[in-house]
Amino acid sequence: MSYLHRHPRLRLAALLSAPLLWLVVAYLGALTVLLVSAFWTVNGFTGGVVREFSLANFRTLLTEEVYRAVTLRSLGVAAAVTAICVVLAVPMAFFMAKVASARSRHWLVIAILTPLWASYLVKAYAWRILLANGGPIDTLLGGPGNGPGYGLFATILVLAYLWLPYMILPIYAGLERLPDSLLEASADLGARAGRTLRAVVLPILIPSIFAGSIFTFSLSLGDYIAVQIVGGKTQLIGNLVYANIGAANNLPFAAAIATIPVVIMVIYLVAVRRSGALEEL
Amino acid sequence: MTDTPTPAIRLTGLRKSFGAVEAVAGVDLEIADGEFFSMLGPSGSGKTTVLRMVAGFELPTAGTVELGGRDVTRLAPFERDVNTVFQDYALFPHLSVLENVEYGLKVRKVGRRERRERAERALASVRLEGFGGRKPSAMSGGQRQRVALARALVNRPKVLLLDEPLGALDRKLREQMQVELEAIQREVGITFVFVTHDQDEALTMSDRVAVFEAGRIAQVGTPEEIYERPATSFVAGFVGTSNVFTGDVAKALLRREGTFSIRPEKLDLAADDDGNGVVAEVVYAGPITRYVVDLDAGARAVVVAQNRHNGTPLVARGHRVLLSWHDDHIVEI
Amino acid sequence: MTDTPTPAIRLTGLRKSFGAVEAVAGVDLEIADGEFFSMLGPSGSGKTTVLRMVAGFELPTAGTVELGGRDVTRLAPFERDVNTVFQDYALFPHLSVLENVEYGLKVRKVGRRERRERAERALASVRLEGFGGRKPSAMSGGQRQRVALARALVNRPKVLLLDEPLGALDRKLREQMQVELEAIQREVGITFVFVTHDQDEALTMSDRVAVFEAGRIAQVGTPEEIYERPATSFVAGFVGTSNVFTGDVAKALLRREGTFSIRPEKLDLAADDDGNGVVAEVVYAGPITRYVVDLDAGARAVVVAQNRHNGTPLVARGHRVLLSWHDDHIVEI
Amino acid sequence: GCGGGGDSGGTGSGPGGMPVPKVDKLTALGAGEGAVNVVSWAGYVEDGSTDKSVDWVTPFEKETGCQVNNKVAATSDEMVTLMKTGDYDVVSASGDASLRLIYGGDVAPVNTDLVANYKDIFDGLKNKTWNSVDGVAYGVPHGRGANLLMYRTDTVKPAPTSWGAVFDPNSPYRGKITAYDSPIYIADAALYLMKTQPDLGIKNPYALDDKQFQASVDLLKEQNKMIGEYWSDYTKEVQAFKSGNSVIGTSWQVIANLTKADKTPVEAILPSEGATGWSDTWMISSKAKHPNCGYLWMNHIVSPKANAQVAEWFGEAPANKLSCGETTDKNHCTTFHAEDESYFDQVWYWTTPLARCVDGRTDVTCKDYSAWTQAWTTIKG
Amino acid sequence: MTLSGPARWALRVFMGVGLTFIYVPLLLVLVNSFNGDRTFAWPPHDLTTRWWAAAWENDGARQALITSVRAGLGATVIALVLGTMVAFAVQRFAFFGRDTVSLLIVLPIALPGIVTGIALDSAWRSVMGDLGIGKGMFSVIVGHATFCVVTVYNNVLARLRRTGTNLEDASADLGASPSQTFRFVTFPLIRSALLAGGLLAFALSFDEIIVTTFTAGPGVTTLPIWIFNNLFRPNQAPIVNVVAAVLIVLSVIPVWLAQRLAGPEAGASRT
Ligand SMILES: Nc1ncnc2c1ncn2[C@@H]1O[C@H](COP(=O)(O)OP(=O)(O)OP(=O)(O)O)[C@@H](O)[C@H]1O
Ligand SMILES: Nc1ncnc2c1ncn2[C@@H]1O[C@H](COP(=O)(O)OP(=O)(O)OP(=O)(O)O)[C@@H](O)[C@H]1O
Ligand SMILES: NCCCCNCCCN
Ligand SMILES: [Mg+2]
Ligand SMILES: [Mg+2]
Repeated sequence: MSYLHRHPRLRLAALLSAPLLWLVVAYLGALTVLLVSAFWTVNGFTGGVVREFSLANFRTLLTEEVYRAVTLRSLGVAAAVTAICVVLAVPMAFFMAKVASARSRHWLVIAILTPLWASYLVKAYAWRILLANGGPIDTLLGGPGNGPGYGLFATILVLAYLWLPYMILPIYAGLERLPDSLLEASADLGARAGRTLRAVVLPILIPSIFAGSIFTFSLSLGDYIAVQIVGGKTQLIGNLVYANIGAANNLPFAAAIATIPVVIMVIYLVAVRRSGALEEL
Repeated sequence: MTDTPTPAIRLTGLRKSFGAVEAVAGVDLEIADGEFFSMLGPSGSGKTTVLRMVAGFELPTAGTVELGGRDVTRLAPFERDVNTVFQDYALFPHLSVLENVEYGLKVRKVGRRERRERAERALASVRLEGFGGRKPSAMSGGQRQRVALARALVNRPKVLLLDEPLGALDRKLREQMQVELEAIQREVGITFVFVTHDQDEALTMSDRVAVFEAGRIAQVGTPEEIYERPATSFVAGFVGTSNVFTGDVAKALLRREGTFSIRPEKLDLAADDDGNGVVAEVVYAGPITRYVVDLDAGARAVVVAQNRHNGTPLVARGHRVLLSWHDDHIVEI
Repeated sequence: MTDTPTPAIRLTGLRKSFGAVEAVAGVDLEIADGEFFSMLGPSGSGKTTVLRMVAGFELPTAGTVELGGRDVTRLAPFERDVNTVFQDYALFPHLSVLENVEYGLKVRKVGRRERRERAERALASVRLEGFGGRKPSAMSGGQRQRVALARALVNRPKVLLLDEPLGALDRKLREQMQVELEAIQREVGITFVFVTHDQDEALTMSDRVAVFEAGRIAQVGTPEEIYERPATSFVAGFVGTSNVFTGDVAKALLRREGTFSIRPEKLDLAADDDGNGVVAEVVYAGPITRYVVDLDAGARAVVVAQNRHNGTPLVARGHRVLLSWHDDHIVEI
Repeated sequence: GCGGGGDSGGTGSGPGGMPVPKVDKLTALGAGEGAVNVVSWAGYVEDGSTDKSVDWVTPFEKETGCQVNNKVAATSDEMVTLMKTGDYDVVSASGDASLRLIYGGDVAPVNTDLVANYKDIFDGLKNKTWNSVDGVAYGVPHGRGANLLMYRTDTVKPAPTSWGAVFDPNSPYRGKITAYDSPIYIADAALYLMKTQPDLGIKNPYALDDKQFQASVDLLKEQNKMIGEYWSDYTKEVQAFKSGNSVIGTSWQVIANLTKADKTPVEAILPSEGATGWSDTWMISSKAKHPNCGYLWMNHIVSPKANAQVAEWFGEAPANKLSCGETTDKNHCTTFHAEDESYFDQVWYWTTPLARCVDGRTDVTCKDYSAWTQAWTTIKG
Repeated sequence: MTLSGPARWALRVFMGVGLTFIYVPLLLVLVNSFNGDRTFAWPPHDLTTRWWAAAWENDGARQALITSVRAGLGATVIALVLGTMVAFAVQRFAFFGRDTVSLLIVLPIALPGIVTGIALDSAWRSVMGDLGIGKGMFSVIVGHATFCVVTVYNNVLARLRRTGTNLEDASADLGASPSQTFRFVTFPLIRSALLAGGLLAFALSFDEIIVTTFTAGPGVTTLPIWIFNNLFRPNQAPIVNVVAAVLIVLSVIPVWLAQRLAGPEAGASRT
């Protein structure tokens, strides 16, 4: 025991080895193999993977207009979903953390957590019904065809719906840590509520918002199921990866497409890490 | 009314309850323009709550708050010409020191140029020139405290509220800041309302002091009034140390009926075999030595004597001594 | 070695670096059995780090720690017969007060019955009978401090380390606890190593004091030695206030070459039109009044006088005064 | 060069130099291994857990002692992926998966002598391009169906008779047209072009050379502008027709039946051009860990009773002639045209497009399935 | 916080609207579980309890629920162990690459599930497959645990930051061995963080389709997979609504329990 006491490095090694083995060897290793396979190709006749370095897949990605379009569309969807979630989550979390009584706060947290347990698919399907031609939303808006129907907008709406709790929770946690005295100081210095929100609350919440956005952004970027349910004929990057993964064994091409969200997310994470967001998740 | 100058702050019948807790139980108070006014009292006695009602963070349950003669009881904080230095400083962590100081001017739409200038000047006045670019997290406790002060002062409020601004500092720094605060107040001439639970601090810094007890003001007066003529035994006990004699002891010692208080430093001590007590303890404390004397009359008294002679005690433990005093120094309470 | 009693603690060449920071830069120290020993010094001077090496929370970079003559430098905390009272008390929030106090006995497998009994007794010794069932969060600051003390004392350690145990208390409570701590130490007779940055506290409570400066000990001695004969200007300035005169001022005033310190309470003040200075400021502070005098010789001096006469100052601001002193009180540093 | 037939036994190479990996078939049936891992379409392997009365697995397990572990795959592509893992013994592969499995060496030839019920299977299903190579059977046919044209009778007037209804750029149903969401749907366009633009020379909608392929893709890109949504699962399509989000598009008989059962006015027809369709085949893995149970399962699932149950539950035409007598709905075989060979003569069953043209052309290279997949991405945009 | 009356009201209304947005679709699921129509035609023209009866008899759903709970528990346990270990390493030690660890830990949750899914799938097949370990429950647990670690890590890390090492020092000081300190002090202190992190990990695993699709072996049908298989079959879809409705109702229990056990912190759980 005192041996370990005298050798903190040994304690550190004992703590880190298993998790790192798991994450580096198992996860990063798998990921690397996948990404390497993006440089392979498939023989059109045998369907076998040709393990030779080739930029063919990436050439296709770069030259075919559709991949750029789908990438931009997916980025747009992810960004829009994130923006909607922020706009909804900040006031809700603010109400929960700073306005609601301690008792109702407890129940509000439960109310936000509960939907996480209702199946993702079931929720997406519920939206399909809501958005159907002549469905509840159409009815609310005055008749069949008045609602948004299925398509890009519906995709954004439903994804925002699905990931909203993942945005509320870190923002709520961030607000709980925000001392009331800062809000009071702002009011004391002459700022009204809106000003305080803009000049004090939001900037301090940036790491929490980024933390939430890691969920909303990445989950949207990778989704291929909700979009099939409510997206009309819309396709996103996830659909492309999924379409190619089994197709004619074209794992290499699927892997090549998969590098797009991977690169986007890694850039995003590295950028966001500087804000301290990774510690707010 | 018309011939006395309007007070900077007037509190009338001020009350505040939190559920069953009556935090402030009826406070009437006038604080003059330019005064350095302290609120002193034990924890939970309602000092902060009064301050928060003045600043506008809490609505009184009853009573009114007037600032410069205007009833502001129901106005929001940003509508009051008052600024606060918070106990935890409440500096905005995402803004630089300069931006913190500029904040109040910015929300009041003071031009960029003027803003910058005034903020720089305010920082200079708290001796923090050149620190404007730092984040608050890169400042020490004492420095942060001064930033908070600058941030409030730059708005040139009529009244500055300070809620135990020195509470978090260590003693050395604290004494230094006391001197600075006083100097600043004298310079800018605005009304300071200063909350503390440190009696020394209150006595040395203030023009007047209010002693709080359980949501009420037990006594208001100059430091001398409070210290030399405490109105109640609570005040006598809370502000400085007191020897309190009552009942038989008082009769035997002072030959008077009632409860009396006398300060340790007003007592004279001399070795005397015919004296009226025995030295039970001698505590050397640097500038002073404290003697605890067991009185023949049946109580203990503490005597404080300045160490004018290299720390060698006047009398040693176990010796008989004569305790004496001026009758003027006996305060009936 | 053999004829002097083994010290409770002996530190030899103790050093500790954190990266580039040398927190403790070579400390040699012996603390006798049963001593009330204080470590005094500004923030960051290494007091806590020394204590943590004695307790075993940090491994020294160099040097040894002996407890009762045994080298424990590389032993884990739970292998040392030392207990600590932490600055923030470090009470286990999930355990009741009684369970907190029982903790050390429980991990040493003391039987349930005995454990309970000893814990109850320890609580009684800090005057907390009947509080055993509460959670620490339901106790006031002073009460928590006493729980922490009981939790350490119940293990009957050879040495008790106290890291600014009174730092978080307000002044009134703090003074009360100082008295209690001293009484308890006298009663149980174990060695106390007490860290503080409050000079008053160190002076009044300790048998001996070590003054820390930047990871080293600047001076060790009795309170009188430290206060009356400071070894360096740092000690003179840190322990209490000092008037320090040097160069031309010293020559003009004291007619001596060098740097000299004299305590404010050793100075005599009398109104005198032919005097050697002018009163610049008079600060009433309850038991004492502080006078700041602008000396003709070109420096400021602070004079402290006990208020034996109802707070009316000896001299008013602006008057000429004569400052005088005994030459014995001038300390060359 | 491109040869015609190769030799039998799964050895040698296919036409176009495409080698068929040599995999031995089982020669004799041994004792069951106690378990069989199955990849199947939803509804093909029911053990009563979805509906108590729908269970042809439990009797099989009782009888053979082979515990059935079923994995439902959503698409043919997923089936291929799953079979490549080697974790599964048998699969209910559609024609767009079967060749990939054969040429990938993932499945073994089937010794039909060891499958007692094989003899009762409709001849129209045996030894077809999608389930055999060079006369060697690689599977046991399970059932079949056509991709029909379904429409809302209340909105789509006059009733369509041609696939032109979903390809006409001036369709009044623009925005409410639906299509099957899979690369294989390119064949539907090819079929339409085969009939409407004979000069393209399309002989088989699964064998498209560059020009033919491009024409099909272009047609679909035009069609995409009119599509409301693509469908891939049938709840989605039923619901879309019911709500009116879709009013016309490809469908399956079973979907049509369900939609009608929910009182939505729809009709499904086999248009004049004929249609694509599917015929599923049970295949056995070349790496099967439970080959004997696998054979027992293949025999069981095409037995008259079980095949009838599957066909009714899933909604397709059974493979076993004797099953038509076993269905609870006596009209089942009629509804699904089970015995109507002339109906199925118009059906081009899903076949995996290969670089070696499946129509036997040897002078050109055809677009393989991964090209189809990438094109499908482009079509959807 | 001091807000004007109207501002408070605006926030309250916003919260109400937000909750409505969250709950209307869930309510629809509940209503549809009684909708006589198999594809949930709106508005429902007849109400029935037959789906509930059918769901009750549906063995597959029950089996899938059990499978999901087992997979969720397995993934949660692994996440708890690994996440706690990393949190301790990062909080209590300074080491080269410490900053990278947090990046590494969020990566599995931040990368799209389909990427994680196919990467693990192909790696599993080429490595574990060679070792003769096929995909099954274990591979699902591995896949889920990989992206669940982060929830535990973040909760525990935040707790460790807040509690510091003083209490553990105090325990050692009072004579407790490292294992006693862990049992009596550290564990009770991080318990609610573990609970919050574990709960979220379980919820993530419980609802995961994509990664499961690619990592599940034969015979492993988790609830989302079961739902996936059944939702697309009109005969079954209404039963799925029943199952979802039951899940929503049942989920209140663990969430509420965790809140009770862990105090307010669990609620403010860091995702
Ligand atoms: N928001 C609140 N809710 C409930 N009770 C409160 C609230 N604020 C203050 N109190 C109670 O009101 C009383 C007065 O509190 P207040 O903070 O004004 O005391 P204080 O004199 O400032 O004490 P301290 O010296 O400890 O700061 C206390 O009993 C406190 O517990
Ligand atoms: N774990 C550590 N890592 C790095 N530096 C440290 C660490 N602990 C202490 N130090 C540094 O060592 C020096 C001495 O610190 P220490 O805590 O011993 O001072 P102290 O005298 O107890 O001060 P205080 O009165 O503020 O408690 C300081 O500069 C401090 O910043
Ligand atoms: N990279 C894996 C991400 C897993 C997140 N799954 C969330 C499912 C929400 N229903
Ligand atoms: Mg207060
Ligand atoms: Mg310290």
